Amino acid sequence: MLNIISGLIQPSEGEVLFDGKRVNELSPRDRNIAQVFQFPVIYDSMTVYENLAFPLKNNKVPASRIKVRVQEIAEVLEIEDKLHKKARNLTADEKQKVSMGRGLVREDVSAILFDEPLTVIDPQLKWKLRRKLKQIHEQFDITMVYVTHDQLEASTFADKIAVMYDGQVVQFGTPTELFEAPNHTFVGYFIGSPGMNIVEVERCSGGVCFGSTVLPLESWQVDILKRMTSGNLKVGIRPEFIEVSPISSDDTYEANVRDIEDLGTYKIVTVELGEQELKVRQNEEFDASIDSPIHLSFPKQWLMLYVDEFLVQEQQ
Amino acid sequence: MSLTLENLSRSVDGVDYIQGANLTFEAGSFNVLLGRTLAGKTSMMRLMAGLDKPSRGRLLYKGEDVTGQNVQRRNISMIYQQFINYPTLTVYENIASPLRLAKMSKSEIDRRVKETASMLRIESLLKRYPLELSGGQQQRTAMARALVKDATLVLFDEPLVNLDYKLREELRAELRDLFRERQCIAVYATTEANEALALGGTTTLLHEGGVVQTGPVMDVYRAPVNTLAAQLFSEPPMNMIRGRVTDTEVTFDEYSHHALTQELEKLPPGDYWFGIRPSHIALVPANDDDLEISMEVALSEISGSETFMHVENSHFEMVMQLMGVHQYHTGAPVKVYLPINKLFVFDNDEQLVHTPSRVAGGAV
Amino acid sequence: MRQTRAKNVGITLFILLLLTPVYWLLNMSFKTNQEILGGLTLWPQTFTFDNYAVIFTDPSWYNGYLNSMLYVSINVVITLSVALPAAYAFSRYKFLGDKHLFFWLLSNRMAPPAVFLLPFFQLYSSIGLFDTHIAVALAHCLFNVPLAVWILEGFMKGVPREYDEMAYIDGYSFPRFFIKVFLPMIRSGIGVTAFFAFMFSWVELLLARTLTSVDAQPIGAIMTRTIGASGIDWGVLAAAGVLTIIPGLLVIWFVRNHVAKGFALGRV
Amino acid sequence: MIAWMNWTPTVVVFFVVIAMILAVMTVYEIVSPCTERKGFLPIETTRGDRLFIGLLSAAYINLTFLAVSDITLWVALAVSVAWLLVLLRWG
Amino acid sequence: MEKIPNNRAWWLVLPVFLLVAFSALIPLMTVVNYSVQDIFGPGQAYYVGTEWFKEVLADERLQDSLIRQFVFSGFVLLIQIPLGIGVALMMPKSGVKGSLCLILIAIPLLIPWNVVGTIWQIFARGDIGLFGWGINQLGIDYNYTGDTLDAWLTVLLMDVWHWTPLVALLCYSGLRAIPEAFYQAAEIDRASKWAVFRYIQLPRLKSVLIIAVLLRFMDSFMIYIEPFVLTGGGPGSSTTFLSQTLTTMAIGQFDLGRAAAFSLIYFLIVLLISWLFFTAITHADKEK
Repeated sequence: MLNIISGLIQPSEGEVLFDGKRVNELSPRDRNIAQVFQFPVIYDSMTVYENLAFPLKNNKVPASRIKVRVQEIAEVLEIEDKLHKKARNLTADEKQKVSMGRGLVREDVSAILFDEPLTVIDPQLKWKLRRKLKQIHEQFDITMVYVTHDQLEASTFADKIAVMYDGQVVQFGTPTELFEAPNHTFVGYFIGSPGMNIVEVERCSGGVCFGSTVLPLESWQVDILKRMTSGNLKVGIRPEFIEVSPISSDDTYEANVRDIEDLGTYKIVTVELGEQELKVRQNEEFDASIDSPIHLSFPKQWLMLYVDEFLVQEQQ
Repeated sequence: MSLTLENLSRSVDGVDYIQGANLTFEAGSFNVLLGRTLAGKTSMMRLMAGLDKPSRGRLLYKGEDVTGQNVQRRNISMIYQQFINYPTLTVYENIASPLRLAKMSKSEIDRRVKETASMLRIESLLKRYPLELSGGQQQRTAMARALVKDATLVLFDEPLVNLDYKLREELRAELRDLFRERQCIAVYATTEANEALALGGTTTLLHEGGVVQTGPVMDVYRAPVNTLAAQLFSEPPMNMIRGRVTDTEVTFDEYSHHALTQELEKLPPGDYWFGIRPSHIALVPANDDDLEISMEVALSEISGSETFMHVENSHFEMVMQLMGVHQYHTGAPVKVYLPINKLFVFDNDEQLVHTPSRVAGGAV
Repeated sequence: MRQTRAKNVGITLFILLLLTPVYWLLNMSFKTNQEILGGLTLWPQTFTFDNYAVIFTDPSWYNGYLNSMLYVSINVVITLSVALPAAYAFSRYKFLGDKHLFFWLLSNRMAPPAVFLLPFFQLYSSIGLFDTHIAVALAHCLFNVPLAVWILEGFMKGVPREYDEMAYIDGYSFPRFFIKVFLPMIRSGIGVTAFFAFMFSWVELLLARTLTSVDAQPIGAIMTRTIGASGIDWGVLAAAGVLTIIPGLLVIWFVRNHVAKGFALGRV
Repeated sequence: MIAWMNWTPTVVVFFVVIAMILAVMTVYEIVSPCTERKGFLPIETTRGDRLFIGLLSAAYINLTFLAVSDITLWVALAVSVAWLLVLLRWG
Repeated sequence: MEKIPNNRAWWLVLPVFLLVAFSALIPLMTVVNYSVQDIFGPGQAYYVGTEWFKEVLADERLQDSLIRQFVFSGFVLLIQIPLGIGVALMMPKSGVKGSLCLILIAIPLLIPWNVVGTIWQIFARGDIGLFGWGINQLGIDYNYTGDTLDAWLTVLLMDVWHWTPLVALLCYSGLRAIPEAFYQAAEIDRASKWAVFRYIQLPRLKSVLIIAVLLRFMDSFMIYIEPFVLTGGGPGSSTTFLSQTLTTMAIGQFDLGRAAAFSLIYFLIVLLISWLFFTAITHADKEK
């Protein structure tokens, strides 16, 4: 995908548009983009300064401007004291900073593409670099495309995230949308830790059911369901949105606590509702004993209905 | 049946890798070594495995000195960060290889390979070669090979680092279940605090070759012995604030004054470090005596189901961890609330002097 | 795209130039001596296999090939069997004098055989190995073993030590691990090393000629016999030359897929 | 068996001395292993490296004396030994 | 990779050590013995001290062949290294064409050295060789058996033909080891072809090039068989290189003492140069 945007690979179908212009046939050098790779790609015989100046020189930027620009980027990336070191003697994360710097240094780029750039970085440093990138993004205001399998990384920078599944974009939305209304069961599973509870269900009167449990649905959902023929029905609800109360009431379901995982800041409770296992996320003060009953409720606005893996949405 | 490290040290060419470690691992226990890169986790595991010889100290197994014993004669297995499998053997042969070397009967080998493979859900891959598999499958193969021989000591050296986070979540959960019933000693090294919490068992914090703290995971988490332990075992790192306690009030960074209440009254006057976990800072007050501070948003990071918000003002810089997705723009003013009853207090030597009662016991 | 074409033209041209002298040899080997000496012809006018027939029927000719192949094979076997464990030691362990030993080995690769000719002759004569295949094979070890250790060490360094440890933990003994697990992992390194050992042993003549007289005489030495009373027998000489190229071609065909990697001696 | 090697006392002494130096260095190395260090030579060296450099330069010193002067080689030898010691100590 | 200190590794090295010591040390000791004696025949030898060395160092014939040798090796490197790099850059990156190129280019390397000499002996002759005939047809008077310069150029050309493939193949494998990402990055940075070569390919070829230079220097330094077959060292002694001078001295004239003394000086030169190269290589390895 990234390589199609940058032009390193030709798409077999469809168009790539930059600012509305078709660029399919343009080679990467004519597309005005920068790319940062998974592993630091640096010119190791040059100094850090020369590395950063390289794309500018190739673009015939005047020498005085190069100097200013390199200094600027080096400051942002906090490598200004290393400018005159040979690039090969840097540590892995410094190298990656340099290679990011080479992407950022050009002022005329229409987009910067990142291909999992933080894979090689130590977890402690990832925090810092992520923050740095976010700041850079806000400071320079350019289009960035970021590829990652790490959801935290994804949502840190992104205004919008495209979730890819099987070579297809299944949802393109803000982090909030991805979290609150995942468009596809894969998005539900992939975004969030733990992922969404997804349960296979069947049609029942007024809603759907699994085992002996009946889940009532909104009327518009029922309407849509009537028009659909597919039998592949699923409902999803995020562990965060399942409510727990100690007492039974009309809209609660009795479930059995199987396991409680204490993760310090929160707890993940595994419960059994009929035959179905569900994960419930509770804060650290939650307490219950294993094999004891608790009462769950599923707020309707968080209960998502999926037909053929895709979300059923209310028509406007 | 336990493994004891007695004043174990290792140094090569004047560089100390492990300094006088004293630890005991019980059979059937799951132990996590938590520390940053180069904290000595791998060195310690290699000493325990017998791959390296300690410069000083002894290694006792069931009370017997096994310090110099050959690796082949110990019944251990190890799983590496890289996916190490025999590339020239099929998955089946990979898993079978320790058993073949133990001269087990063919049918017994077949039974155990199949059993272990199905436990790790790779039974459909047995005829393939490791390099044809995905990273997760390769690591499952490595685990199967380690588990198939019923080792008395199983060592994991950051086995999940190179996998993506959903797979990590899955395998972590499987691991916990796999070891629940086993009578072996499992030792697991990781750099991530969350992983240690998710795996449970006993946690040992390592830093620069030394043991900082050891104990059941929740004990260590709730009562870190010093600021170092608190920082190591908190992700994002615990927020630290300088403060002074006088007879009547506590002052944070000579800026925010607060009347002494509750447990803090017991502290003798003086300078302290106050620590608060990112998850305990809130945007809404939970108690009347919560400390209110006006800050500005520096960055808000959203991880699927939670938000890490970096806030700052001229005096403080803090990270807070919020449930759910919250989008704030950089520079937006916010009021944050620090619950006084969840503050950890460390003295000037950075030793823990006060554990917040609200957090220590767990239950409300 | 224009650039690719320029490159293709360039490389084709280079290969053509490279092959012309070889073609000329081939061309001559199918000519009669009259035609060779009679004037320049670009291809054989009277195509003949006679020159080859001479070589294949005369035992003193074809024995030369057999001798060469025999000592080269012995050399490859010896080289590999001693170099493998040594390269393993160099790639895995630090030991007393390792660097100096390594350099000393390499310096033998660089020592000109001319320096050693006479002592070699006397050494092998004194232990009764003169004019045997094994003598030539051993002598060629002088430069092949250091090279083999060097190449193999490069390849072995590329195998993470975790593999060794895992095998020990699994219960492998060292020899078993080495043969069953380790060697298959560096197959291509071994292939390339064998190729280099073959090549340098096959093309070397100075030592081979000095250490043999009749029984183990290499083909290269026999070729000088084409100078008879009536001058040089060019046709037979060319045919003999062509035949010396063939074994090399076969060997490189077998290892062609590993060669690119191996030519860097595992050191890139 | 070794008659063809034409041994002479001088050469025997020469090789015995070399062998002894190597043996002494080996024992020394076992007793107290040395680490790389940087002296006046442009590269980091170990004790063994310095010995090698010393021996090689000793050979060149002797050859130079032979080539350009008629002074007895004992002088060249003395210079070489002095140079070797300097190298080992400060190189 | 961190190496483990373990002196028992010596057992693994021992076979190599013994084998090479047998082939290298005993002859070396013998040569040292010869170099201090005047030998007339078996059992007839007189101790002469350092006389041979003194003579050899003053011998103009030897000095000449030494200088000739350095000039020759210099030219060999000057031509073959750039040419080899150029060929490597032109070779197809992979596929059937790639391996075909590889095999064809490797052919000269696999030809026994005396056959190489023979091939060129024929090829360069004015009457029956394509090359010599062609040059003569162009109106240039060329005769490698008679003219010093022609002989020189022919030997050089033969060496270029014979050994450039080695340099090319070394560089080719070096180039293949450069990850694709570097080219992509350069493409995106809009680097010119020259910049790609100068800043990506050349720096990454460094370690292979050191090996190439080392091997080429050493092998050209001990070149013997090929010029011997081609020109016999002539005309005069214009193409008589070190090894040949030495071999003639030791075997042809049975001047053992002088030859031995000369061998030792020769050996010392080689030792010094190879040490310099070796140090360069190990330092290049370390930097990585």
